[in-house]
Amino acid sequence: MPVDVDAAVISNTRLSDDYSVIALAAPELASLARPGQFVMVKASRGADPLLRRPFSIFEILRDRTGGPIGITLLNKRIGVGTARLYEAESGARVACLGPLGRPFEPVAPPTEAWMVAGGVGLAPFMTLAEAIRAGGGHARLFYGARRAAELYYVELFERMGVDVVLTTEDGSRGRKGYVTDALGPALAALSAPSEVRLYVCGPTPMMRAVADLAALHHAPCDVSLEQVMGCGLGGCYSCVVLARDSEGAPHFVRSCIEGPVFEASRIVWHALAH
Amino acid sequence: MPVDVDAAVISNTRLSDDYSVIALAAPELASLARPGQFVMVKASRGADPLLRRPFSIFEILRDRTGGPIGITLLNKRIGVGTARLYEAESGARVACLGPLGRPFEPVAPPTEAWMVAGGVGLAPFMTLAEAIRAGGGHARLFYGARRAAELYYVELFERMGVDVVLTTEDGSRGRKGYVTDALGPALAALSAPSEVRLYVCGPTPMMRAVADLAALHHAPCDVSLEQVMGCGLGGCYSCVVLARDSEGAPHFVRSCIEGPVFEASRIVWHALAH
Amino acid sequence: MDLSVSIGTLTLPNPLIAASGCFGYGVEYSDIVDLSTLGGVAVKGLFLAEREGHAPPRIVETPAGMLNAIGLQGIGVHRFVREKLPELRDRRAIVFVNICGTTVDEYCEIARILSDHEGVAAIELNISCPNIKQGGITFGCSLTGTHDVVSAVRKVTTLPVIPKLTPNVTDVASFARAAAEAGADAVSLVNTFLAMAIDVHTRRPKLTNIVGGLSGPAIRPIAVRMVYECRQAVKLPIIGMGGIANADDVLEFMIAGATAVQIGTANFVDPFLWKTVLAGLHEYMTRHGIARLADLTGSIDTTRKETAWISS
Amino acid sequence: MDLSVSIGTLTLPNPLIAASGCFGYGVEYSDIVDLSTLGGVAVKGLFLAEREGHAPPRIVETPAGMLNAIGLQGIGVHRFVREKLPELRDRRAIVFVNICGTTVDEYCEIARILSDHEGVAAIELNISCPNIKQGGITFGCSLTGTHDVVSAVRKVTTLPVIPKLTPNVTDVASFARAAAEAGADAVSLVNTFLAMAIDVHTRRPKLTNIVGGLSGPAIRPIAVRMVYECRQAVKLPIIGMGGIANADDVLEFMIAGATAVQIGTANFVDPFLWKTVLAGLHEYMTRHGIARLADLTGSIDTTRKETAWISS
Ligand SMILES: Cc1cc2nc3c(=O)[nH]c(=O)nc-3n(C[C@H](O)[C@H](O)[C@H](O)COP(=O)(O)OP(=O)(O)OC[C@H]3O[C@@H](n4cnc5c(N)ncnc54)[C@H](O)[C@@H]3O)c2cc1C
Ligand SMILES: Cc1cc2nc3c(=O)[nH]c(=O)nc-3n(C[C@H](O)[C@H](O)[C@H](O)COP(=O)(O)OP(=O)(O)OC[C@H]3O[C@@H](n4cnc5c(N)ncnc54)[C@H](O)[C@@H]3O)c2cc1C
Ligand SMILES: Cc1cc2nc3c(=O)[nH]c(=O)nc-3n(C[C@H](O)[C@H](O)[C@H](O)COP(=O)(O)O)c2cc1C
Ligand SMILES: Cc1cc2nc3c(=O)[nH]c(=O)nc-3n(C[C@H](O)[C@H](O)[C@H](O)COP(=O)(O)O)c2cc1C
Ligand code: FES
Ligand code: FES
Repeated sequence: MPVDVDAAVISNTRLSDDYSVIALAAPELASLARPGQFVMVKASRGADPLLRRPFSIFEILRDRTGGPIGITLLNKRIGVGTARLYEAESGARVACLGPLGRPFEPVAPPTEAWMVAGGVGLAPFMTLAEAIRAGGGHARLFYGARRAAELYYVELFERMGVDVVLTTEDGSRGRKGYVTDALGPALAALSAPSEVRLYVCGPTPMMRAVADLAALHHAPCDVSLEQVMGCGLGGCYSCVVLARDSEGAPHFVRSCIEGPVFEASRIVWHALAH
Repeated sequence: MPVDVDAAVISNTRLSDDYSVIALAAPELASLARPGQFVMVKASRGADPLLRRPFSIFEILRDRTGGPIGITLLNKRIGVGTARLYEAESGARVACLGPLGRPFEPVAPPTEAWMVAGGVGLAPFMTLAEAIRAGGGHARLFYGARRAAELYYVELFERMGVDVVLTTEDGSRGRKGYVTDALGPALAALSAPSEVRLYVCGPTPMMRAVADLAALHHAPCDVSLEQVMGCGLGGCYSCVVLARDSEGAPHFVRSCIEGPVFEASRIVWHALAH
Repeated sequence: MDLSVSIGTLTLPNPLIAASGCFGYGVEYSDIVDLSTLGGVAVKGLFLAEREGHAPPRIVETPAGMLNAIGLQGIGVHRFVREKLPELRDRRAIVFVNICGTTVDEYCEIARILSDHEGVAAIELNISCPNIKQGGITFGCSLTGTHDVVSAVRKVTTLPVIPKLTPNVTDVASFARAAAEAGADAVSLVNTFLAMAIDVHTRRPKLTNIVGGLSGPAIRPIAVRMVYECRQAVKLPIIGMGGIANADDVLEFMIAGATAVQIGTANFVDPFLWKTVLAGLHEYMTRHGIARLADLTGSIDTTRKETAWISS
Repeated sequence: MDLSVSIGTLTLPNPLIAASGCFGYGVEYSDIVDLSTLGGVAVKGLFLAEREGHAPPRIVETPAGMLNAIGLQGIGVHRFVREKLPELRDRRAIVFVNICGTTVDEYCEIARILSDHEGVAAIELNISCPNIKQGGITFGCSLTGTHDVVSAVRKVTTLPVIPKLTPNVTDVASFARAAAEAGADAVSLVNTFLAMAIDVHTRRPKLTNIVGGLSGPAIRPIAVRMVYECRQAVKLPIIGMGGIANADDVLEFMIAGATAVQIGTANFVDPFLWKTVLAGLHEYMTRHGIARLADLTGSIDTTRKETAWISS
């Protein structure tokens, strides 16, 4: 059952003109959170903006004894709600409802977890990587961005023992091209696709491309979709994606409660709003 | 001609749970301001709350050389707009349009300026007192509140050489009763009413009572009215008060441009919204 | 303190009903709010058959409001009574079933089926959904259409029948009258305002359906006015809604003439608001020494103050 | 870049017109904005005679909007042409005179007087003010009433005649059609939405007039939809308004079908917005390589995207 906390902003670190990492004091939320879950956030008072916005739980903050004390959000400013969050100063209050949504299921060794992130799609993978590493599993992160300056937290993932593969569209860091250009060959090099499970989050076209690669190589693949969400609780039916049921028939399903994590093969990609 | 400045909050000193004094960096505004003028303020982004709120210019802030650098507002929290202003932290931005409205005309010596303030009605008198004292005139402040704790800045007025007469409804400071209980006898003690001019700001019933006293004693009297204002510039006709014209015929006049300062005798008091 | 209100034969513990389409089928919220503590739960609009609804994007935020064009995605009445109603019954929710049809017969058929099942408290006739091509609002925008649907459904069920009125009309009171004459037990209003938003860079509508329904605080002043007008036109209990987000908003609707209220969009912003709103109502009743909340209904005081003497 | 737009014979330097009742008589703003740089100035609604209007409180704020019940306080057409028009002329303002009457004859009489004076660019017929007892909206809510006023005024003046439509109707497009048939040169919409707000502690309406008109960002999505509907119904130029506060809002109305726009409530919040909005329009035209802003009018693209295939 989700909680709603009026969380105090511990810090809000601007990584760039549009990216920031905001730390929120929310022990209960932090202790409930599972990999890849999200929270519904409102950083402003009054009715304009009105609705909360969904954000992946990026990091779990812990005290010296390892007790959960809060969470961070990796925020990319694209409109009014994300702008309010970007501007939030420490001390300010942010309404935070969660944890919500179907989490990632971390694979168990010897299966490897291959995380594929595009841009702000990195957000759900910190918690997943932690879980995988805690279980002694091997984790790889394929992480793509436009240019080097937009690659964040690489060292942190590496320190966790995650093997990170970087790509940038301008070649300013890692391999030049899209993240799929690095993933494809890696998948092809596998002796058996069952050795890995893919976890994907990023722009819709990128997720679709990765899903196609996964299908091609018969690799199991989970995607974390980012639909516009009005409530996050299954109340409004705004967040639907067209997904196949067990008989393969497509239906609109609520990505806030059946997702945001879906088996890639269920998704009718051409019907996704982009 | 008024200016619109996106003024930085220098400080916001909470005097109580509902009163605060907010200092704004606004040199141009400060240099243009005349006694008793007001500004239209918006302390929040977005469309809720939507409109600006009118506030008297309380103090003119000056640098060592006496150059105007900003203004302060004496804010009493009564609703959403004043709450946002009460909460504003230093560094925040406050949209500030002004100076606006018909100012007080400071009397010249030997005529004495008797200022009559009720509660937050103290706000327009700091600038007036300064002008009077600068002109070498004698100024008295009759200042009433519910209890001692709600009397602010008394010492500051005294240091300016203003002779302050205090009243509280519970008698916890100064004379027990309403400000009119102190003003009445003082007016009666005058040898000639022309020796003084009254300037009044406070709750409508209080202003009305003072206006009646002034009429009784034939003392000239200006009141600063506080109507709900939509624009502050004469555009919306929301702020009207019923005032008599030169022939004594009552008409609705815009208090933002013909006022907020009116000759008390012009006002049809029973028609004032309270 | 007595917060209960009556809609015809129905007595609700308090006036707070979850608005249709804003609370799923109720079960989605059962671990956030104890459904039995609500005045009622209006479930998502149901057709006879299942519906997929419109393609996303289905909502877009606007100043102090939101547009929606869900297109009444739903599981249909048969699956509803099978899959959702039992749990709602177990949780002792007072269930208002919001029904929608493309023909009068469909409304009647759904009403018949619901009447055969335990746990349905009332039927809310959605004749005002702006988001579907036939049915819904085409009845709600015509006086005869409204009368026909209501009287037809009236004949096939003994459950309270509550037509939900659209605000997209010149004279909402006349529709309340038509509903009363057709035998409605109450009316609920308002449904959403037909509206649209355009992405100026793509020059495309922000909603796939082009138009959608505006809800949220933005519409509250219009909705309050409409409740006030209906109150003067009919004796029927009125269920008021439109932008309610706190106790003061609830009180405003009741004072204007509402017997009960529904809360929709605000539940998205704060699904825990039900407790706070109830607390706010208690506080108001204490402060003003009101023993029965129901006494507030229609208690607006419109006698002019002296200040008004010159008005034209 | 060409920002000019044409309303019949009238050419405006840009589409930004100050909305009636939100800009005084224009002269109040002459030291804040160079009136000649505006697409036009719609002055406060005028009757033949002076009017005191309603007793205060006349406005109250609501979520992302405000209610007003000014009651058309005004100096009357005679004093207007004597006291205000000369200065407006000197400042080279393009003056839209918003006129109001309790009878068709009053509308015609005012129109005649205005036609005899230099400096009036167009007549906006306020048949949609929700705040007065007779006249105004009583014409605007009836198709024949609308037709009668427009055709009568049409006969007495050669000035462009622009009826201003009320949104408080079921089918605003039919009123645009009636206006077109009656010989209007353009239509402007929307006027305010009839609404109310109640002080729950006193249980009194917050406005002395009980009801008032809702304006501001809150209504924008409804107004855009209405402009879009009118655009499909008539060939007349449409002057769109309702909650416009920035360049994107202006563009949204134009793409929906407006030739020009009016800005009212937002001018209260930021009387200096005219410059910023114009700058925003320039920026948009540069970014999208648009040479003539007028080309945007009605350019909405409603072709469905692939994603929409399953919609019902
Ligand atoms: C489960 C989930 C997890 C998410 N996690 C994160 C995260 O960790 N960090 C982060 O920065 N963002 C995340 N997002 C996306 C984030 O919710 C949106 O960016 C945010 O809601 C935009 O709000 P806004 O008010 O800034 O933009 P708005 O002003 O509402 O919209 C601005 C523009 O962006 C478009 N837009 C709005 N929402 C989305 C969306 N969800 N996808 C694509 N386009 C959109 C609008 O159509 C509009 O054109 C997540 C979304 C979901 C559903
Ligand atoms: C020329 C002028 C100068 C002013 N100077 C000051 C000042 O220096 N310091 C200060 O604290 N206030 C001052 N005020 C009053 C101040 O503008 C209001 O308190 C403020 O607008 C209330 O806004 P709000 O959003 O907090 O209240 P709202 O949420 O808008 O309203 C809360 C309640 O207060 C009532 N209300 C709103 N405005 C007024 C008003 N003007 N008079 C009486 N009741 C009202 C409303 O009807 C409502 O019941 C001044 C007003 C004017 C016209
Ligand atoms: C996402 C959404 C879905 C809705 N679905 C329905 C529905 O199925 N049936 C119905 O009668 N009303 C529906 N409505 C209208 C609401 O029940 C309510 O009448 C309207 O939203 C105004 O109330 P509010 O401002 O509190 O949301 C829906 C509203 C929203 C926002
Ligand atoms: C205070 C006020 C006064 C108004 N007076 C008039 C008027 O005299 N005549 C008229 O046609 N419209 C009048 N209107 C309506 C506006 O011209 C405009 O149609 C409406 O406010 C919607 O635009 P907005 O949201 O930009 O304000 C008035 C609006 C306001 C807020
Ligand atoms: S966001 Fe409301 S149902 Fe998914
Ligand atoms: S506040 Fe708008 S006219 Fe005075």
